[in-house]
Amino acid sequence: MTKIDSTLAKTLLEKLWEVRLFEENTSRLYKEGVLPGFVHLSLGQEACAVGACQALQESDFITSTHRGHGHCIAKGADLNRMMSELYGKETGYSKGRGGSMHIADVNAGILGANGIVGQSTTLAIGAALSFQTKKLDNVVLAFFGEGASGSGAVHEAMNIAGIWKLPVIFFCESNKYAELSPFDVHVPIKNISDRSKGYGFKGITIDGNNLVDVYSNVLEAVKLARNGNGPTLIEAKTNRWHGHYEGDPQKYKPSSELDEKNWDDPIIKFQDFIKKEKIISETEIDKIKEIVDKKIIEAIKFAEQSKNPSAEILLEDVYASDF
Amino acid sequence: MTKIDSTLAKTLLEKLWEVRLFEENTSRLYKEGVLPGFVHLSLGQEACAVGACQALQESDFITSTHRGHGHCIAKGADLNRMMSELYGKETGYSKGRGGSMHIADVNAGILGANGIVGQSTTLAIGAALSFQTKKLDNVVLAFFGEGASGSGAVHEAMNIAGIWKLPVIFFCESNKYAELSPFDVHVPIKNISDRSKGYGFKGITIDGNNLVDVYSNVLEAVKLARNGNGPTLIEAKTNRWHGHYEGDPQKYKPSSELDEKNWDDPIIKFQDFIKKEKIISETEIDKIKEIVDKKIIEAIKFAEQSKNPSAEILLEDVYASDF
Amino acid sequence: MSKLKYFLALNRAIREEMSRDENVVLIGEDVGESGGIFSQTRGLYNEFGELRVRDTPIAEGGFVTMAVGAAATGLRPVIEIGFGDFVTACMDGLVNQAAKLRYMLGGQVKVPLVLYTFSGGGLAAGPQHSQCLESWFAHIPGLKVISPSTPMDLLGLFKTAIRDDDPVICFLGKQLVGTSGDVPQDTKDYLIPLGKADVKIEGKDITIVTFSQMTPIVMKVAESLKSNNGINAEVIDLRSISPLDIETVIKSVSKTGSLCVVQESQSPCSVASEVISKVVEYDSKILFKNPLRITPPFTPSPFSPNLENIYRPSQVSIESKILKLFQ
Amino acid sequence: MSKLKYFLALNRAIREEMSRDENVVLIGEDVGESGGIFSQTRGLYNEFGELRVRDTPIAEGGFVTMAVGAAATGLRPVIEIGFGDFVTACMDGLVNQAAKLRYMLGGQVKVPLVLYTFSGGGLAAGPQHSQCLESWFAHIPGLKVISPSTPMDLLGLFKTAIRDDDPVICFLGKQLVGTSGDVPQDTKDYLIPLGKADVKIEGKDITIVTFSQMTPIVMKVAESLKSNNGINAEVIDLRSISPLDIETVIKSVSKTGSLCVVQESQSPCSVASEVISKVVEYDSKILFKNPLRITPPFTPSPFSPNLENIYRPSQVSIESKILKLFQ
Ligand SMILES: Cc1ncc(C[n+]2csc(CCOP(=O)(O)OP(=O)(O)O)c2C)c(N)n1
Ligand SMILES: Cc1ncc(C[n+]2csc(CCOP(=O)(O)OP(=O)(O)O)c2C)c(N)n1
Ligand SMILES: [Mg+2]
Ligand SMILES: [Mg+2]
Repeated sequence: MTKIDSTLAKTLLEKLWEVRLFEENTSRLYKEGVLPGFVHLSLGQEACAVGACQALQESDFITSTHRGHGHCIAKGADLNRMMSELYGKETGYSKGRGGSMHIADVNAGILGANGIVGQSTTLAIGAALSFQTKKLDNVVLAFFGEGASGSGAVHEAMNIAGIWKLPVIFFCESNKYAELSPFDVHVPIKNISDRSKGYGFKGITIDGNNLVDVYSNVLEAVKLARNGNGPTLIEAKTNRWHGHYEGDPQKYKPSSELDEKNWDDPIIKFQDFIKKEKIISETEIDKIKEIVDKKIIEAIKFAEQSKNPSAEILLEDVYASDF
Repeated sequence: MTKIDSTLAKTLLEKLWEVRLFEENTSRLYKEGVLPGFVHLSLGQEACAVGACQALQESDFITSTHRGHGHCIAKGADLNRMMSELYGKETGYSKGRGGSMHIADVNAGILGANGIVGQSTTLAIGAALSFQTKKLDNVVLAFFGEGASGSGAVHEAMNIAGIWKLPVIFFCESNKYAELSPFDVHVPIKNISDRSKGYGFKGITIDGNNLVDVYSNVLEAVKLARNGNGPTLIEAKTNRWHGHYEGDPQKYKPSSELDEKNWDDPIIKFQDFIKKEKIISETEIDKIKEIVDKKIIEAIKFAEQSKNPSAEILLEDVYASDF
Repeated sequence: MSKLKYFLALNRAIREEMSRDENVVLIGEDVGESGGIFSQTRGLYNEFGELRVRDTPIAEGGFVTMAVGAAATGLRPVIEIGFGDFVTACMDGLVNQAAKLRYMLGGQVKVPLVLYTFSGGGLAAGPQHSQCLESWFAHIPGLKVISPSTPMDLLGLFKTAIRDDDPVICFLGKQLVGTSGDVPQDTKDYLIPLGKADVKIEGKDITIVTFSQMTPIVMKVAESLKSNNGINAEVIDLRSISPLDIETVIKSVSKTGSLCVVQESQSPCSVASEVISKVVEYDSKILFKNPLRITPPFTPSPFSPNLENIYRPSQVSIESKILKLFQ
Repeated sequence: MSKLKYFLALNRAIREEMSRDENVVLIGEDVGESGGIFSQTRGLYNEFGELRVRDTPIAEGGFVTMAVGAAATGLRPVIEIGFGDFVTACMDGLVNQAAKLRYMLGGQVKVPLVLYTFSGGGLAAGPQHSQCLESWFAHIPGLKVISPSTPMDLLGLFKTAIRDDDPVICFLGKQLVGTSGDVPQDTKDYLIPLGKADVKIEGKDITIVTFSQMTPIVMKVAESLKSNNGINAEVIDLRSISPLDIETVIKSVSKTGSLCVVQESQSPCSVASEVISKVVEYDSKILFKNPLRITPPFTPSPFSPNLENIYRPSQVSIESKILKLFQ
């Protein structure tokens, strides 16, 4: 098992809380009518985002989905610019043109969240193609959902990646629902990871709520990919605590799943592990949350004080060269 | 092993020769400049078409591909109307509007050849959906190639069919090439049939040049599907003797594959089997070929004597109702 | 007459036609037990059962072509694609299969299917969830395209579409989902023929052609032009995009001498281009002013509400552009 | 000047740009060792190796979106889609990804890719292998669309497209593949800017706008009109569809007073609709005759050569339609 030292544990815990508190505040702000559009939150899935991204280097890339806040935070996106984008402000990552579903920070290796289900995997193999062609040893990790696994895009991406041994990790957050429908509407087998054999690479199903499991399995996949041994498919079983979008009445969930008491909390799980292994102290643990709390408040303030995008921003960046 | 009696053996052999001689004559006519457009021949793959279709009932359906002549003949299409369509004549199945890639005979259970790689499988699950919804016990068999297996359409079709247990057989003619490129450009594993596990149904790889193997395996798959037990994926390893299209210089094939002496002939194989098992006599075997020969000559004559489509035919059938 | 919401008109149209004809089936993501993301399909699963109301996996390409195969073998599928932007995933099924199968197979099959999708902006849904792509389909022979703006039109056109033997694509307005309107008391056989435009307001000074979510906005423009500027605009809601009722437009322009097309879609190679072309091909002399297209600027649809408000034609922007024509 | 075939102009453009810039890669079905179905990519695999010239599986959707991801991370992919009809399989990659990525991500990336495909009829290839779908892409902000008719234009435009930082879609004419034409001796930096139409023949009586495979046919029409009927047609080859050089068209129509657009694509919501709309929006008074579109009838493209010959605009059919304008 991968060794988690105190520095790493602190980083991981901080990231977990960043995701958690960012999402909780987003939920609140949305309910208050402050945030426009649609938002899809990753509450309950924090260990996937944080564990997977921690196994990457800064120069590695991720691609993300409509449910991308956690991925972006974990890969190093700036909370201020993220929150500002949710507000639709000019200081946001997309200058307010993209919103929650399109947050990207290419310098941090985030090729962007994407609103079209499945395309995170095809964009990812594109970045992996760049790395392989340029003989760089970077890797790409594509987040996608179990719902996405039914799309042709995901199949085509995995098949191409398998044939060309592209340096890519297919990371499936298997969170029991796609929009309003459960796993078995989308997938006729128990574990999606079984499909990797059909593409000639390794597949594994793990507990996506166990940060250490996620981290160590992705580390291994990254090693394979970085060494030219091609892709891995990792299916992380996890839970989407909130609705598909904020405001979703979630009538399709059994009441037991709606009861917070039954939630399998990845942060508590990780904190318990830290405590048991005595990696960092309880006061330190509490401090981390406090620090993150402040950062989020900071981010909200930043967003609120930012300007709405000006009319010129509407017309910019459609083309990179003359049109 | 499935029992082949003399009546069945005669039918099978007749069909084999129909496909073989139809294709050989098409090749000749194309070379002579008589036939317009593109034609893709199934020489070498006769056992797949004939074995698979023989396992179906008349009211069952098939869907086919750009390489569809064999499938259509085997499922009962009229040779005259087929040949006439290749000529682009008014008496052709498509009144000359479709050509080689679009032959259909819906009354004979042929939902059509199709020029878009992969779509034979999605159209097939549609017909299967009709049967399942109407509670009919018919089944559908989709022909497709190993090249097509890389397309998202095939994945989506298999996934949906697996989830809904649709009465469909996915029959992959794995003929070593897709256009100009070999198997491993398209598929990262040895046997495509391994993918069926990822969809929760059975898969098997068979010798596609052995008619009896094809017939008996499809029979079994048909039984499963007809009884509501869902799809089967059958990968039949076979060979495409000619080029991708007639006129293809086939520079990509090793010379050994171009040498007829090395061809694994499904008709000889079946005739040897018949002879060994003494199912029908050699004279009968020869007579069958003669009869088929005449039929093909008849078909060519029919096509040649048919009229070119009139200008009205250009404008017909775009819509079924007013526009 | 009674009042009905737009999304419930869709629901009623599907329900009535499913009751009438057991070959009508409903297929799409989350159209089943959950009742759809806008509640547009609620109740149908319980009423018609799991064989006729199918929740699909996320595989628009696959299930649309599946529906083509089903339509060619006796079903009459109604298919939902949640957002109009996702038609990019099922173009082959619509354009190379549904549109051509009958023609290509010598008339042996018909392809009676209806695909509906929610299209357009106004919800700050961003660049991949706000597009209007109906013009693509009007370019393709073999397809029919409708885009109703009221519950009544939706109900009448949709029922006709389900009974039609050809593939029909229906672009619904996202912003219209919750709007209310009159519908007949008994709608069982309430049908509006495809290909007939609706003159919403008569006028003699300018013809404004529009459809879908722009219709209610254009009607406000017309009212304001009348009361504030004494300009009498004739407002035509196309309702059908293909076939296109150009006769009604030409008749109107012959009277007004002036033509403006307002649409939420991009301008190049669009319905607006087509309407203008058809009019001037017929007779360019009937125009006394240059025709005018009012459409968004040539950019993707932005997320931020303040940008989206500039992007989309609004009552104010439409009015001021039309007033310029009269200066 | 020297002579070069159309498909070899493509080959040379790719070769020269791959030599110049190691980030240029070639991706598609059978573009590699086999050299392509029309020999259009022959030699490139041997010259640039398996990392830069990639045979893909049959997965247009997947590898086009892959190319978008690659373009956003530093490569400059050139992608082949064999037949123009198969773009139906990769619409999402082009329209929701390539066209919008830069805008959507706040300008953080550029998407320098070129997709080329062989489009149009004349080979009796049937309904799914003969379409012209360029109008769809001209409808989409973020994309550029070109359609060269000569080896020289192909060479110059394609090289510019590869160096361009935006996604460019190039519709090549299937019937033009084997045609020959002049190209400069040294083409290394021979570039033709996107968005500039080419006046092929000057004339004062009518402006005929066209592009791709229709260009050589329209030029014959113009010659015949001149020698047989004394009508001097000005022939404009658009070359670029988006951006569209409407200035050149307007200048010409201002002189001739008469406009005809000839295209192989379907008429509704098309390039022809757009050209006519733009001209009359600019000034409908410059037209002394009603404008005219010459396009195929509203049916799929039929297989049988005798039907295809009726379907496609031909020298004879174009001529007779234009002559009617002068009666
Ligand atoms: C091509 C496409 N089809 C449909 C949608 C609508 N949609 C958005 S999210 C979603 C469900 C995705 O489920 P999953 O992949 O499991 O991800 P999760 O939401 O659970 O994170 C759907 C159907 C879409 N965005 N893109
Ligand atoms: C969507 C699509 N992409 C590409 C093509 C061009 N094409 C026609 S046949 C073919 C190869 C098909 O290979 P396979 O599935 O193995 O069938 P085979 O030709 O061997 O019978 C290709 C790429 C097509 N018709 N449709
Ligand atoms: Mg999910
Ligand atoms: Mg093959």
